[in-house]
Amino acid sequence: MSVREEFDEWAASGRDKGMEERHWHTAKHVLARMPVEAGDTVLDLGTGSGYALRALRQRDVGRAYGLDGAPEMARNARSYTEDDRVGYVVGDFGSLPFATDSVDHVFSMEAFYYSADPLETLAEVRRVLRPGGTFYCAVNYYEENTYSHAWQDSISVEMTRWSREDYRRNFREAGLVVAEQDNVADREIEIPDAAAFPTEEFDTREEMVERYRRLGTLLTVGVAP
Amino acid sequence: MSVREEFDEWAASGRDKGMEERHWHTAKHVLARMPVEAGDTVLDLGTGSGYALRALRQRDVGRAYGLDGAPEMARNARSYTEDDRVGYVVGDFGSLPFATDSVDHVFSMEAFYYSADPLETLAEVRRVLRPGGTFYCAVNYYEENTYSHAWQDSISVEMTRWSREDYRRNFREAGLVVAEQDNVADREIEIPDAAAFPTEEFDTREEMVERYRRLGTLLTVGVAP
Amino acid sequence: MKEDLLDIVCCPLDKHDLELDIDEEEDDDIVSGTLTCTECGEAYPIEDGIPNLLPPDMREAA
Amino acid sequence: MKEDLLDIVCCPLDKHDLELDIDEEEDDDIVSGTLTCTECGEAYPIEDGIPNLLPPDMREAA
Ligand SMILES: Nc1ncnc2c1ncn2[C@@H]1O[C@H](CSCC[C@H](N)C(=O)O)[C@@H](O)[C@H]1O
Ligand SMILES: Nc1ncnc2c1ncn2[C@@H]1O[C@H](CSCC[C@H](N)C(=O)O)[C@@H](O)[C@H]1O
Repeated sequence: MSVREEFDEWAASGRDKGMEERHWHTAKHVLARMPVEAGDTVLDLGTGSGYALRALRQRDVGRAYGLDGAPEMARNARSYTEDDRVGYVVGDFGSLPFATDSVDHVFSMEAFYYSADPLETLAEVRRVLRPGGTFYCAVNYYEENTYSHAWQDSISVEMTRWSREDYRRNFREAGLVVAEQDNVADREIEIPDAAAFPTEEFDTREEMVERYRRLGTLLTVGVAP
Repeated sequence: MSVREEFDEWAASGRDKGMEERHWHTAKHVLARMPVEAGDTVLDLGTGSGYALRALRQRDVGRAYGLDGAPEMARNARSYTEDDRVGYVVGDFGSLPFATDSVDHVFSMEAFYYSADPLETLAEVRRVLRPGGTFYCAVNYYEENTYSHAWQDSISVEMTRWSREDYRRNFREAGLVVAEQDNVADREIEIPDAAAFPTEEFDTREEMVERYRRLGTLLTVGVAP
Repeated sequence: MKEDLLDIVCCPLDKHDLELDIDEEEDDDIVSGTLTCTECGEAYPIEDGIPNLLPPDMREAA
Repeated sequence: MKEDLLDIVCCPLDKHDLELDIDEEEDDDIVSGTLTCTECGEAYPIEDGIPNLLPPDMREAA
């Protein structure tokens, strides 16, 4: 199944909003760190419901664009805002339809690893970023988060599972300076008492604590020099 | 009183260790974000007890140097480690005794604002950093943290109180790309029940929560392009 | 889409500028139309206010 | 201080290389000695294993 088929279905069944709610726990901390200034142009790769753009607009960025490979996702996202400075585009991570040196900051949450060729996508991000621009790349699916490894079984699009070190190395190979890497904790998800375990996902309470409070979302920040 | 006189006294009275304990609450999160690699050379400006270098060495950096203007601070810091790859130097923020392009990452916690000329210090940091190097600058004394404003009254060295925006602008003016800015929460300091307020420092419990959990430590990350 | 999107979008294939043909406009919003690459001539549809800038082979594959 | 510190330190005034004279060494540690700027000739003391690279006016001011 293609990205389009898989994620159009998600959008149609309302999973875009479900993701927003879950991802916001850590995405809001990631967004807060971005050094955006009034008037900046920002791009959200794999925008889903588009919540990141709505949040960044509250910090007065000039223009906020969301790209998504699934037309239904983009359509939903568009319907969630009346803001003139927010726009949506259907496109693919493999060949970004944005001009060279045209964007101040790129954000991406839980989307980068769906790219058919993540190295090519990094090169594309590098290309569209202005000198001094940043790429805030946040993922929950990564090598050290062993709890995420099974996700591939339930999704038809092939996912790339890099380690923390892979992210640093590949960013650098694409010409991005690695400015930061961090595990951003999800402190909001409710973790039930030990008596509730095992659950479907976790054998013990400790595992769930590790998954959310310690591993959380892996953030890698690249800078275009 | 000079930096040397003021802080030699702090060192002699054991305040270096007291600061380490307090600052560690947020400094450890700041250090965790630094994208250091095995073999890197790191520099700690205003090293105090030198705890940051000992922490970075556990992540296998190649060489870790601490600079401090107070000889007693450097002497104490030196006595806390036997590590061959850690070294201390007495020097001033105004004229760093390090070669151009010689350092991979610079860290500084609760020290930068003591510089007699912070813009000159930023230019010096920019000079010593290798291309792609980062400056992790963490401060508790800053404009938005109104609870810190009174500190100047109890210290003889003149302190610079910049806002979040001042940090971003001045970093950029010095030729550093701003990759990140964040308020790093202190989640460890114990906040007593409402009944314990007013205290000497805080009128209400809400104020103390704001000071530590929300404002915390201001981190600005610069990258040498 | 707003017209100022043109400042930043380009052809996904060769990264050249796009030319806008408007079919339907509502207030300042372009609801439907076509973006055409000034270099390779590839045409990209705008539908329901959203330009589809997928590479042509992916657009048709779905 | 370790001798390899010389790779990275310089004169705080003119940023030129420093030359090392050792007075006392313990294992591989230089306990006391002098670092002298190869350009301006300014001398910086090493005491208790720590080089004092404050600009001379600040060193003496204390
Ligand atoms: N190759 C590709 N090109 C463009 N978008 C893609 C893509 N692969 C996946 N996506 C999009 O990436 C999104 C991943 S889901 C994450 C959505 C949102 N960022 C959030 O945090 O909730 C989906 O909307 C999917 O359609
Ligand atoms: N102009 C200057 N040059 C060099 N060091 C300075 C300085 N002004 C202040 N310092 C040093 O900066 C330190 C500030 S206290 C902070 C110490 C340590 N980083 C910690 O987090 O606990 C003191 O050790 C003081 O001697």
